[in-house]
Amino acid sequence: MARVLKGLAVISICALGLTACAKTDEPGGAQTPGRQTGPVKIGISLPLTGDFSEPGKGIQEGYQVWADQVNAKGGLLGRKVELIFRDDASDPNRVSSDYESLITQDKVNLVFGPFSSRLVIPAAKVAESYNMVFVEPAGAAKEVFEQGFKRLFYAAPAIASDHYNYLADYILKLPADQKPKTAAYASLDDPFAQGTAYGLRDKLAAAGIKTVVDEVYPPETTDFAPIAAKIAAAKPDIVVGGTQFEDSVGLVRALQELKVQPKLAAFSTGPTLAEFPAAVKGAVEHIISPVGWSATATFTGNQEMVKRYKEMFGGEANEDAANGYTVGQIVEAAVTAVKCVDPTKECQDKLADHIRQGTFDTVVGPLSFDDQGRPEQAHMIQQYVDGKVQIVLPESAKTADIVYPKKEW
Amino acid sequence: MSDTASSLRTEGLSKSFGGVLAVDGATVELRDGKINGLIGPNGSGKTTFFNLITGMIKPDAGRVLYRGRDITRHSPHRIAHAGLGRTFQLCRIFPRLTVLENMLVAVRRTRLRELLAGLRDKGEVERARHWLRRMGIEHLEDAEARDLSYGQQKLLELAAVLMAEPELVLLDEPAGGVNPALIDRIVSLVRDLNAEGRTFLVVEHNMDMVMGMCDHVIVFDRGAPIAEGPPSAVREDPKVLEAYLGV
Amino acid sequence: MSLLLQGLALGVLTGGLYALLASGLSLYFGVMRVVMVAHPAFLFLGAYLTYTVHTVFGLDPFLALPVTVPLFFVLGVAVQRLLIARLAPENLAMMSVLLTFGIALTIEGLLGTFYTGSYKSVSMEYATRSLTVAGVHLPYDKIIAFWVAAITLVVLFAVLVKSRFGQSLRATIQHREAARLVGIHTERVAGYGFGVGLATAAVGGTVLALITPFFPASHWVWIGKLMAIIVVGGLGSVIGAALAAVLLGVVEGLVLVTVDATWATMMFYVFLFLALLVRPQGFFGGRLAHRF
Amino acid sequence: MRIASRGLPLLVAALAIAYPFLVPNFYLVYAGALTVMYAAMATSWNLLGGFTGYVSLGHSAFFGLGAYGTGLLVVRAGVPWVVALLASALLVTVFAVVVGIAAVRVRGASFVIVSIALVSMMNLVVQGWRSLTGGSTGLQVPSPFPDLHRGQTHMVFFYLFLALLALALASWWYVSRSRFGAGLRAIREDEDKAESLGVPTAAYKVTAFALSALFVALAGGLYAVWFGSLDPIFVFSILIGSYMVLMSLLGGVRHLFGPLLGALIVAPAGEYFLIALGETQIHLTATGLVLVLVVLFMPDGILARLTRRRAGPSIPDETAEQRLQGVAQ
Repeated sequence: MARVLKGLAVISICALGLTACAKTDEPGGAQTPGRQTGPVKIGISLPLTGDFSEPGKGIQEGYQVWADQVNAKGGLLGRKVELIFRDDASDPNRVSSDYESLITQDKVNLVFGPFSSRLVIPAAKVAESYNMVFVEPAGAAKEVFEQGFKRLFYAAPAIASDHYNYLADYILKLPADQKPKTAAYASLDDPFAQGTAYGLRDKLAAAGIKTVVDEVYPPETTDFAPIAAKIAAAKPDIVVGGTQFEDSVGLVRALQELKVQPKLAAFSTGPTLAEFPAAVKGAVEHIISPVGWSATATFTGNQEMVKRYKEMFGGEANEDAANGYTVGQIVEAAVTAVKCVDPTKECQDKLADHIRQGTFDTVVGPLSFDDQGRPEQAHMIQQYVDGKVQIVLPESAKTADIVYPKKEW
Repeated sequence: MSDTASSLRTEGLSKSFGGVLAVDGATVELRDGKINGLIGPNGSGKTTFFNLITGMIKPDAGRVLYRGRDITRHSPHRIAHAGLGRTFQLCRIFPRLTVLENMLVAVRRTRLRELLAGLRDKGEVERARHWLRRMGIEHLEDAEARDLSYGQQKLLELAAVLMAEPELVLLDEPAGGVNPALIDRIVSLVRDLNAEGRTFLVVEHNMDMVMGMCDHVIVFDRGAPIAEGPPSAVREDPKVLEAYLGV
Repeated sequence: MSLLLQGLALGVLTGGLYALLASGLSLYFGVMRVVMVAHPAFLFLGAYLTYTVHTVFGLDPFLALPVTVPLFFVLGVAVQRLLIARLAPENLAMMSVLLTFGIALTIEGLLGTFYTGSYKSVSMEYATRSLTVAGVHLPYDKIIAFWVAAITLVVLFAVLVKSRFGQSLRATIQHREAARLVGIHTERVAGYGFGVGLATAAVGGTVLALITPFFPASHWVWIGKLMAIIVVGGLGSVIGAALAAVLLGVVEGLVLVTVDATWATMMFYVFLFLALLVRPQGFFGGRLAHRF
Repeated sequence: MRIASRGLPLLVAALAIAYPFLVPNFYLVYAGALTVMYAAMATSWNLLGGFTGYVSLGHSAFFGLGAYGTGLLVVRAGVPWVVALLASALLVTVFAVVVGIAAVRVRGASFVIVSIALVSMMNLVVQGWRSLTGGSTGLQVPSPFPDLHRGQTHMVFFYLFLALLALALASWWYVSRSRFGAGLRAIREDEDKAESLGVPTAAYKVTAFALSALFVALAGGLYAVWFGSLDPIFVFSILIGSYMVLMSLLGGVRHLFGPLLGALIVAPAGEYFLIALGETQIHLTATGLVLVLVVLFMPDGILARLTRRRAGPSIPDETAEQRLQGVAQ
């Protein structure tokens, strides 16, 4: 017995001595300069399964289109780009371990962000503590930017609560006889979805438009008729949904069934997805939605992206894909400017500094960031006009005139 | 309180299942220090009566008194602690515990110190072995109970009940499904245990066994006692004949 | 007031659907004392198959039923005979939960692989209109769901009460040993019972596909709700489950229009705990839940 | 043989202690800490599941409550994290006693349903009580060791979880040798019979339930300060609960080291499935199939397989009867 113990002690002490120094504090520290010729590895964790798998897929495709185009042009600083995807199953535990392993085990050169405000914070914590720049396509809730992250940037025009800004301006400028007096809000209990609806609510309420229904429903809600019944009873002039896909469809259907006929109906996220018109059929007409990206816009690289997306995946690109693509564009520009892609603190610092100070031409327009990584631009407003998605606000970008009041559904 | 000769008394005990009266106002008194027999046709409510006494089922009406204390709605383990032990109709032991563990499950009273004490507390193990020896199955103490034969399991069940040192032991069909040699063995055991001062209540179909072993017999029909007395008297009772033969 | 009436009306219609969705669970429990966690996963398997029939062949969603109902029946028999029946009887209740949990994961993974994680929906013209009676709007899709559920349940009851198979099934539910003694092949009956239960999932899946968009992980939401229904109804009692479903549907509807969605969902669990504390045998008869 | 059977756990313990220094990168320390956390939770789960046979799919309710309790005490009340951890674990235990009194009234399948309902309820409460918990936005808990590098934090928590695992194992071992443990096992075998032998089954079950909840809550509390981000739908996840069950079952619920062994297999295997098959959802199917196979073919777990006695020699009736005859004469 004693012999066994002694042996074990000896073995473990030897093991400790041998390996204690093998681990390095800095992810890139073990990397030798000679490796500069290998591919640029980019680590990404995405919710390919579980609750957020739908948008996760879109972002993955956006990343892939970007990588494809960069490689066609000869890569980043002359090195091929290799994307390493991990599925986080919409679970923050997994998101953390994914980035942890991508950074310390796969020793990736860069990381790109995951999807959903719920997963961005845990992911950004990991990236931040390994000094990695973290440009992300989907963490738009205001809380994301209140964590003191120094290397996080949101690659879209505006954070959640600012998504409806153009619409708010438009509504408030309407002549008094047309201006809505009452508004109903229904929102998914999710920081992003709620953020969009509440951003608009706060602005309209401040201007005297009465909030008659303010409903929050948990993610597992499947039956929207009772919520619609509440809205129907309040007879609001406008209806605003802080939604993702499933619930936006459910709400539209339920509102139709309960014969709610508002002058304006706005829903976040859902209507920007290609499946939406098929799911709600004719009711799609004149539905309004904030959108950070438009397939018809002529911003840098947009048309090439739309075309390449169709070649690679067969369908139409959507906003999620565009957001993923935007992340690539920003990081690409920064890497090209500072001429390094190492996971070392020095290089990542340089990248972060560059991104914070610069303005970047992307498929969603020129982007710049404040100190917390918030984008400083605004979302456009889209509307289905004659069954087609049109940009109706702001004036400068519009492809059609906004229709208000909307036709009955 | 009635005379001291009776430790267990029931008063107007009733229980119905979905409109069927299983036990119907049964008032019964056991003879202390004797082997009491409980017989009756199938479905006369004997087992339900057993379950009511031991608290496995709560009665709709009536009382159970043990040593003058009302134990009617006490939980079964409290009734066990009060000194009532029972076996089950189809022998019930803990199949995946060893024979010795089966014995050590029985708890006389719940003291924290005792609960946290090691399972193999010397005194308890000695007591367990003593009972296993009396049953003649001490050589099996490390076997899993499910590996025992049915007869051995019956003996184990009885031994485990005796571990709790009950003053009143209720046996539900002790002779059911065992061979004649073992029946004799059980009868002699019960007699010995009775001689040491334990009162018994035995539900049994085997008439020979009941008549041969019991001092006092209670006859149940339709959920209530219809006759009682020494075996010889009960045997002659016309009401009993009627109940059994359905005349 | 009209809001309450509206909530009540919607609650009744939804409750009817819940009754259909929970009936299968009650059957499994009745014949095998098994809590089938995978039932909602099968519902969505049914929904996806309906989606395929509708989009690929352009047929009415209900035309999927002639394919899915027999298919699910066979699947149900297979699940019972090949998987559940192999479990050791002494801890069947616990093991079956884990087994069916594994089946649910398997189905979800397969659905995700074949159909991707995207939302799918089957939308018909009638799905967005409603019938207005005395100021109360009754959505057509919910009315259709309610009637499909009602007809299915009536057929199910008729089968249970009238047919020879139904009698054997009920006998098996009530007393397995006794049923075996009178010559009923209880194993086979249990298999068919599972088949019938899963067949209701095929119908339920088609109805679900009509009224809500779905994705592979949708089934999790339903597990808790349907479990609550069958406990409140009395485990193993198909009629009890149907009544409990309508009750909980109405409660949910009323709470939704008066309080909010969180409390409405909470009601299912409140009733579940109430049922267990006050009447473990369920509010509508059935067997002693706490024994199983 | 003796040295081997004694030495093996010691060897494993030594390896576990040396583990953070043996692996080449911090990810593996992180994954190791997560595995040890699961092992500790599975072992705690087994305090209830293994002894009494009551399968709770809802132990993540205690995990989540422990995590949120600790997080809220740290964030909202400014309590030092160690105090918060202990206080919240204690509160959860009290809560578990109350819930246990209701929950253990029902057996078998009903208990499983109740346990599922418990997680869903807690999720609704924490998600709905926005003003206290932050709702769906989640709760951000500051790191208790702000000066440590991330990798070092992982190492600290690796050892904290290891200590918790040791505590849970010691408790299981202690209970298994006590009369309390014998009573619990008797409940698993035949609850009514145990009751009739004088075992206060309800009190025993509630005690086991609460004890089990206590350790799971401690794991949750440690998780909260380690991980730093809490989100109701993830900590109150039925999947976390089912992992505890799967691990215990795979390793063997009747054995002290069963859940630990299960965790050592399931956690890395889950990781492997995700990395190898991560591009599609087929890894869920893989997990599901493993669960089905374990339940069908190895319900007693790996350890039972390894340590099984030679096919239990059923004691022949005749000889026993003859012995009896001998005794009777």
